[in-house]
Amino acid sequence: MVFLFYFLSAIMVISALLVVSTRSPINSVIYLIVCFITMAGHYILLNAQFLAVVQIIVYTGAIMVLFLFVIMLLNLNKITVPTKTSLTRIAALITGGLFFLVLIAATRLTFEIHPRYAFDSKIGLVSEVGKTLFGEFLLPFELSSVIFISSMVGAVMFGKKDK
Amino acid sequence: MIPHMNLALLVPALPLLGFLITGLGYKRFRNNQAGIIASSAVGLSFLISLSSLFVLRNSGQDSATLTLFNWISVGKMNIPFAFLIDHLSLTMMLIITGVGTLIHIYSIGYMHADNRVNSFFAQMNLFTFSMLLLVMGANYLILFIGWEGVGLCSYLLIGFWFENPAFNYAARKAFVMNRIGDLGFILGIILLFFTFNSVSFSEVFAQASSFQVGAPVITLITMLLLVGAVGKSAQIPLFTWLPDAMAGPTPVSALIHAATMVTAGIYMIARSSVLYILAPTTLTLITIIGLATALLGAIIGLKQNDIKKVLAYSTVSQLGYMFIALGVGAFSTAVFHVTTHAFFKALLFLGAGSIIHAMGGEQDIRKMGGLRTKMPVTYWTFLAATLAISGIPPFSGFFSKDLILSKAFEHNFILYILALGGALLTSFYMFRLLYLVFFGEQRLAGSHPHESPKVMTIPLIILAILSVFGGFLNVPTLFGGDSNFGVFLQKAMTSFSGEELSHTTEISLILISSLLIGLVILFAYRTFVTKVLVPKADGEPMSFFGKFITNKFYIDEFYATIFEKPFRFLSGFLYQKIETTILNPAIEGIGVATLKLGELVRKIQRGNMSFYFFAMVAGILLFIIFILTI
Amino acid sequence: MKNFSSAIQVIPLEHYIILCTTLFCIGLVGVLYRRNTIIILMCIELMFNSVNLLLTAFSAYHSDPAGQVFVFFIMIVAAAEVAVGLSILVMMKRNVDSVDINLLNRLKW
Amino acid sequence: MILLIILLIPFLTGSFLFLFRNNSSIRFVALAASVVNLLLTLLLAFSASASNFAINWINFMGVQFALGYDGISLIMLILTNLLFPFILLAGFNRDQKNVSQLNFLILSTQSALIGVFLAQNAFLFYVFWELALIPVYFILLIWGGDGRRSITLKFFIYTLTGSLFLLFGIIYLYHLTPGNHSTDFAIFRQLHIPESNQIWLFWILFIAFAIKMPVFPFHTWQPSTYTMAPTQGVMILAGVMTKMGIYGALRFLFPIVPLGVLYWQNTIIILSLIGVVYASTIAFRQSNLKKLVAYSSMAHISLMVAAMFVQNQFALQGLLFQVISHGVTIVALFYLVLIIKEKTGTQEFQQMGGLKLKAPQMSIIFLIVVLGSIALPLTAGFVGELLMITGLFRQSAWFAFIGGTTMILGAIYMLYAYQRVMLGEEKSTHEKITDLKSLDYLILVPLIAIILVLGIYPQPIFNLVEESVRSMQNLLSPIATVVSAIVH
Amino acid sequence: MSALIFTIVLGIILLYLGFVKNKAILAPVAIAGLMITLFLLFKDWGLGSKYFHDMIVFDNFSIAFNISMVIITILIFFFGIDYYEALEFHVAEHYALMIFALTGAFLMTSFSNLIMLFLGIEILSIPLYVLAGGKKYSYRSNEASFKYFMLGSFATTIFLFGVALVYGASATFYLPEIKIFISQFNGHLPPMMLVGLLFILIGVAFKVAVAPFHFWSPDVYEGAPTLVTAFMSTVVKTAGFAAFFRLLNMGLLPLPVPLEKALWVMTGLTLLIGNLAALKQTNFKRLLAYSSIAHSGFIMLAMLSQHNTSASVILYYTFVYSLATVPIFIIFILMKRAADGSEELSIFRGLYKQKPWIAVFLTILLMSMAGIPPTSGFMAKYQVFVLSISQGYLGISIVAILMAVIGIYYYFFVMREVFTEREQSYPIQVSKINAALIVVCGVAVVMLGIFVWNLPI
Repeated sequence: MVFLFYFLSAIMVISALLVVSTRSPINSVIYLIVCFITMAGHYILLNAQFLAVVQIIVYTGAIMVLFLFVIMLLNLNKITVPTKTSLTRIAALITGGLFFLVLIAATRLTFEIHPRYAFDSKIGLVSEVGKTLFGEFLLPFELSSVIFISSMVGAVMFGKKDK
Repeated sequence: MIPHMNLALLVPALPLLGFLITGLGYKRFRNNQAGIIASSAVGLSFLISLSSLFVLRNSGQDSATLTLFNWISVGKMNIPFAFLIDHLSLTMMLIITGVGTLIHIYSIGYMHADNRVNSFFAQMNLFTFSMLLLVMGANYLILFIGWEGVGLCSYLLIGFWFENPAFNYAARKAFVMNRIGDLGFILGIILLFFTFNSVSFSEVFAQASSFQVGAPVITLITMLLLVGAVGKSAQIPLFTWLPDAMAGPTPVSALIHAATMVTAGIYMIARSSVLYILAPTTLTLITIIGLATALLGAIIGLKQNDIKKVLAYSTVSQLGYMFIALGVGAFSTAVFHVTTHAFFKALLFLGAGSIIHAMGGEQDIRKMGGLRTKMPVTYWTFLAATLAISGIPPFSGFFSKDLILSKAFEHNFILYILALGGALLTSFYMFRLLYLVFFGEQRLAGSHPHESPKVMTIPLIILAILSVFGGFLNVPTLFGGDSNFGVFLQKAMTSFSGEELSHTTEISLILISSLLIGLVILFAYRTFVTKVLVPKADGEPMSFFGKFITNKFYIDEFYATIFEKPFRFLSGFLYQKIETTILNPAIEGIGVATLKLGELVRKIQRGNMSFYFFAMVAGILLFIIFILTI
Repeated sequence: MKNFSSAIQVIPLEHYIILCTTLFCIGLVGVLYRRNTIIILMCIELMFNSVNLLLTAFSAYHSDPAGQVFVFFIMIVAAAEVAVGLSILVMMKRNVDSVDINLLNRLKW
Repeated sequence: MILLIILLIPFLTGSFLFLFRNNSSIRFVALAASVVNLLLTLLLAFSASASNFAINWINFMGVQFALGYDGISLIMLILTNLLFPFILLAGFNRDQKNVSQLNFLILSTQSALIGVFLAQNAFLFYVFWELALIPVYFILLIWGGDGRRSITLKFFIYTLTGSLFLLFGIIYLYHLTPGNHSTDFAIFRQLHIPESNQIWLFWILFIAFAIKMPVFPFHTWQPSTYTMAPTQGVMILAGVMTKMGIYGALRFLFPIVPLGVLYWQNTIIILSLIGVVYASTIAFRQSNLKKLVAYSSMAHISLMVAAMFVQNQFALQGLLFQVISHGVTIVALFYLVLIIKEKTGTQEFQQMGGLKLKAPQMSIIFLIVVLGSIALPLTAGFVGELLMITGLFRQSAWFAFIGGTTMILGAIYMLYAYQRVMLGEEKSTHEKITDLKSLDYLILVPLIAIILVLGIYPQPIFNLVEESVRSMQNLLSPIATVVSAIVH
Repeated sequence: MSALIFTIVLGIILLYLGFVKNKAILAPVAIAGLMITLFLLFKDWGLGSKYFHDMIVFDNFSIAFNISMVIITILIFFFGIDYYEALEFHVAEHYALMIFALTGAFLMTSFSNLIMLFLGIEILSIPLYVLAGGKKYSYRSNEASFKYFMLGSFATTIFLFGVALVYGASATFYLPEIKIFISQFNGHLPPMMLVGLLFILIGVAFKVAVAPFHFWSPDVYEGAPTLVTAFMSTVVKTAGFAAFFRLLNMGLLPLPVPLEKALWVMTGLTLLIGNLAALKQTNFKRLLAYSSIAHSGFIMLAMLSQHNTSASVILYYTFVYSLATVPIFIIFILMKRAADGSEELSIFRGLYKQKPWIAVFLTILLMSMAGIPPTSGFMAKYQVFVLSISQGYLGISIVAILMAVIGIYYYFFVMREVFTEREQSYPIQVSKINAALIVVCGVAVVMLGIFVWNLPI
């Protein structure tokens, strides 16, 4: 299990790095899908089965496909977007690195997190999540429909060709 | 309260009324109407003054106070609008209204051709009113009102012919120099107030006795008051305005710049004699100032060629003598000289006016000459005045000036010598003037001088009589008199009662001075009548001293260099450098800098998304570091 | 299935935190590093995912299902955002024929 | 209640002006309102019974709508209501655009100014203080002369900066008040603020007043604004609004931060005296008549500020007297400047001269006003300046001396101005000049009469303010004890 | 709660009405619906009802803010009647999206759980991303929408990371529980918690355009359709500050010192940047954007000066600010229309001559924005200063005062243009309803200044 964790993590980080560094958007999408699939693996390792499934369905199945569609629809792969100057690139890397260091420092500084409840491996199961979702989190669940409706309206508004 | 004394209120009121009538209705008067109204107003004042004198005498009291209303009453400061009638003020009132009446009448003739004659008389009346306020005021502030009022009228009348910028400049100069003195005066009054909690003469003088001789505060007060007197009475260093003041019409010079206003300083010091007695230092200073002014005026007078300028410097010089008298503590003598001086100097000026009138406005004595036959009345009256000012016995000037000289002798021998020297110079330049104007040939071609009309000559004659006999008001004991005038004034002021000179000394002094003056007159006669020596024209080369004196010791230029130019420079500097270059831009600079900063801040918003991301991330990063390190 | 073990029992929590931070920072660098809008969008998705994983890890650690429900909502929102974002992108492509983020800089100062 | 009426009459009348179409009827109605107000004010001033007005306004902020007055307010009130009829008259028969708006704005200013002088709590004071500025801003912006756009904005920002500091000070004082906070002056006066706080609080409060008055380094807005402003605007500014600064300082500084006043007293006096000499000296240099008058106003105001800070009875009485005298004089002066400008078409000395030949009456009136301005005895200016210099003398003879130089310098520049405008040879441009018209007499003669009458018989004004000055001194008596504590 | 549900329904109704192809009925329906919402909100006043495991709490605070936002939205819709005449497509969508955004705003004022805050922000933002790009073929609108979206979602990730960290430390999303969790550290929070909270705060600060996270706002405000800009700078801002305040008040008070200091720095920066950048602005819309940033600074000042009246002051401030902003935007729209699309300040020149009444009301509104008495803008600023000075924040108050001066400068700069004459001023057309509303708003702005209220919320 430990090995699996590090293995997945390695793939994830490498593919994430590749997402950032590849020239072609198509390749980026592919790497991102790899990354998301490993993420699903992580969820399984954490016994969050519901999330693992949703991750596969929503992210790799829907979102990334959407990306692919758009790229192909707009023929984005052919468009060459000028890369940034090396100075900005270095600045970006340094900023990111600093950010990383600072965050790591902040999260590790002499503080021990105590688990809130006694360990229970079942919380990630569909039934548990479902209970929580339709109990405590019913209102947000209902309201998330508003998000969808507005994003739908938006997509239609933008996408529709007016006469 | 003295019965009928309220009548004295009419003395200032009548000229004020005259001023209002002539001033407000000036458009409606024709011909001489304004002049007649003005003259009669002043004339009536004179009569009332005279009657007041008798009222006061009959009442057996020394003084009377007439209170109109409370002028300023703030806290401890209580200043009534009140008049004080005593012998000193009565003397001055009589001089002012008496000489004033004559000059007003004279002006009717002198100014008849001027198209603003009405406003001229209005201003003359206003002046008379102010001057009366000055001498009648029962406290220093009322005095100050008059003091400033006469300054104003002097300003107006000097600049009467306002089309000429030089005249206006002279007027302004007179006013400003007076104001410099006035500042000292008002500060003196304020200090006086804080010292005595009052500014009215009676209370101040009553309390003054509690101070020791030479008390610093009294010295300071007297010094400050002296500054005012120096300005008003044209003493060194504030005398240069007086010669320039001759820009005004000649009657103005006679009334204001010879007979009355310039003597206000002497009046004020005489009035404050109680205080000055307590301040020997100040008295010494007054003596020195007076002597220096007397000599300086006389020396400059030697080389002047403008008839009015000669008289102006002579006035300066005579005022110096009055100061000497004050300085040696002979206050009544000073006032006596004021009186006689009023007679003969007014006469001289009016005579000069008559001459100028006759010469069609010409004032340069080098262009005159031989007027003796053409203008006999003028000549004789002028001669009388010249003799009076030179101190020839028994003319009025003799009595007053001789008294001053003897007091000076009492005081200090060197002072006497210098004063006598000044007197000699006086007679020299006065006779130089007389000879150049009336003797010899007529030097200005094409002019037809003629005697002035009666309205002008009659005042001349009256004044001549006064000049000749005025001295008998105060015949010293030496000549069997009883110094009436001095005794009369004693009631209003104190004096040093130094030991009397022995009669022999006095007689020898008189003899010496008379002899010397005679010699000087002779010398002048030889120079200007026998040799017919006319002063050189302006352009011709002169000896160094001659040039120095002709140019009045360059004092005007000196003042211009050390006061006027620096002030102009300072004004320009403050405006152009401080205000326009530093202060304004500094305040505006804050605004401009803010705008610049705004521009800079605006430029941060570059419209570039990558930059926005960077900025946000950098912001977050900095805030994390901030909260972790703090 | 009942007693399925969880990685959180053997892997220290710090490792998850480090992993997620790493991912988050990679996404962040990507946002700063690239000019291609679509890749930046992907990087933002990556950042969302790192947060998801972090939340799941914490949720498992605390044994509190709320965290995982939150992840679910994040996914919902991410999907909605992507829909809107991509349509904006399409519109942009239509208008300026490019997906370079720095090309859109007329609004400034 | 009468206070409320006095406060509202101008504003309400102003609002109704829009109903009229005819310019002359607009002006007449406006004038009538201000005259009525003047009469009511005089009634108030010479009636024995005091009048107050108070209703609750914003309770939770401790703000009452409270109007009241003491002698100091009364002087300011009289000045305001006295000057506004003349200011309105100055617009008669003149070619102006948007007459109803202009008169509305002028009347609104009057209301706001009255409000400032009657307000009994600091918040209300502040509101009116700012309100007074708004109409003036528009008067300057719409009816001003060259360069009005930038100058007006500069003026506005400058004065508002000061005002906002004042606001800061008011809020600071408000939060110091005990219990349910309040902004009443009466409660402010009872605060005992530690000296170290008073020292900085003094400046926070003072800057607004210093800018309004203006005191020496804060004056740079003034000359350009005065020069550019339309005559009615500049009359308001110089005649009344400068007095707002003085009034504010009297209301705020002395009763509330006496120790701060004590600490900075000499600094302010010296600054003001520098201002006196500085403005007088600069005035001499001006080539523009209006600017010269502007600087002269600054010189006089500076002397008033100096007198204010010596805080003795002479100075205070003199100051309050001078408030009226200066207001009347400066309004007359600016009106004359306007007429001269109308007649000659210029304000530059270079193009003027010899006006007396064509307009002797005007020259006489101008001269009288000039004399009032340079404090010739028997004009109102003299009485005020005498008392102020006396007050300064009590503090230090040198202060009195420097303050007194205004007598000399004033004479120099004012007579210079008089000479350049009226005297000298006639300029060829002055062909068709006529003398004053009857309207001009209607404005100038009463003003001159006030100058002269107050100069000859100033006592009524002193009686009016005596009590307030005394109570003011009572307020200052803590200072006196502190002073004596320091001395001994 | 009923109001919330009703609004969502209203949005959907409006969407369906889009099929009717009759634009004229949209605005009346929307306005009527919002009136009902208003009524429903008033009904809940004082009940303090909590719903769904305390996910949202409709206390007086949230109801007050909701009412204020609904009123402003109604105003905007009133102006929209005229505005959308010109627009041909998607009018129904515009109305619906605004209503949905309003729903999000309701959530932001009433959340008590971080997930509701998150959802609220998103429900508010996503319609706005769309609305900002409402003019589909306009380059500028496109750019605005794009920038808003990119930066917005980036900020969301930051916010979420913060939520994750806070959750990791405290194992809860409930604000009261977080508060309890924080209180056990006695002010010495663990760094992870601190950073997490900071990230959350930054996420909210982004929404209300607090510097240095304000970069999106000038660009978006300028590019977005003007009515949307009006909506964003009023309703959205109000919602953002309500959320911000609620976050602090329910979860974080007393604020940990480092966070407090960080927020003070942000406040100072906001005041400085907002005002300074507006100083030399020549584009009016952009000027309003910067001024809105500046106002954020003042509201932050009130928020950080914790006092029991802070909420009321923020409500008052945001309300009167919105009340002045909306009509200004409308006048601007009218001017812009008359000036053929120019947005420069100089289009206002000559307005006084052209339409004096509009000019007068514009002046009143601008004065309110600048904070000149007796307008309500002054009262708002006054109350803010009262708060900050009473709480002893003297230094920053001085900075704020100086910045207020700068604010006065640029507002009066505009006013100066209005009163400057021009040869040919633009022929501005004002419909009756617009004129009436401008007058109403102008009068209200003054009246609210005279009758100041203080709600116990």
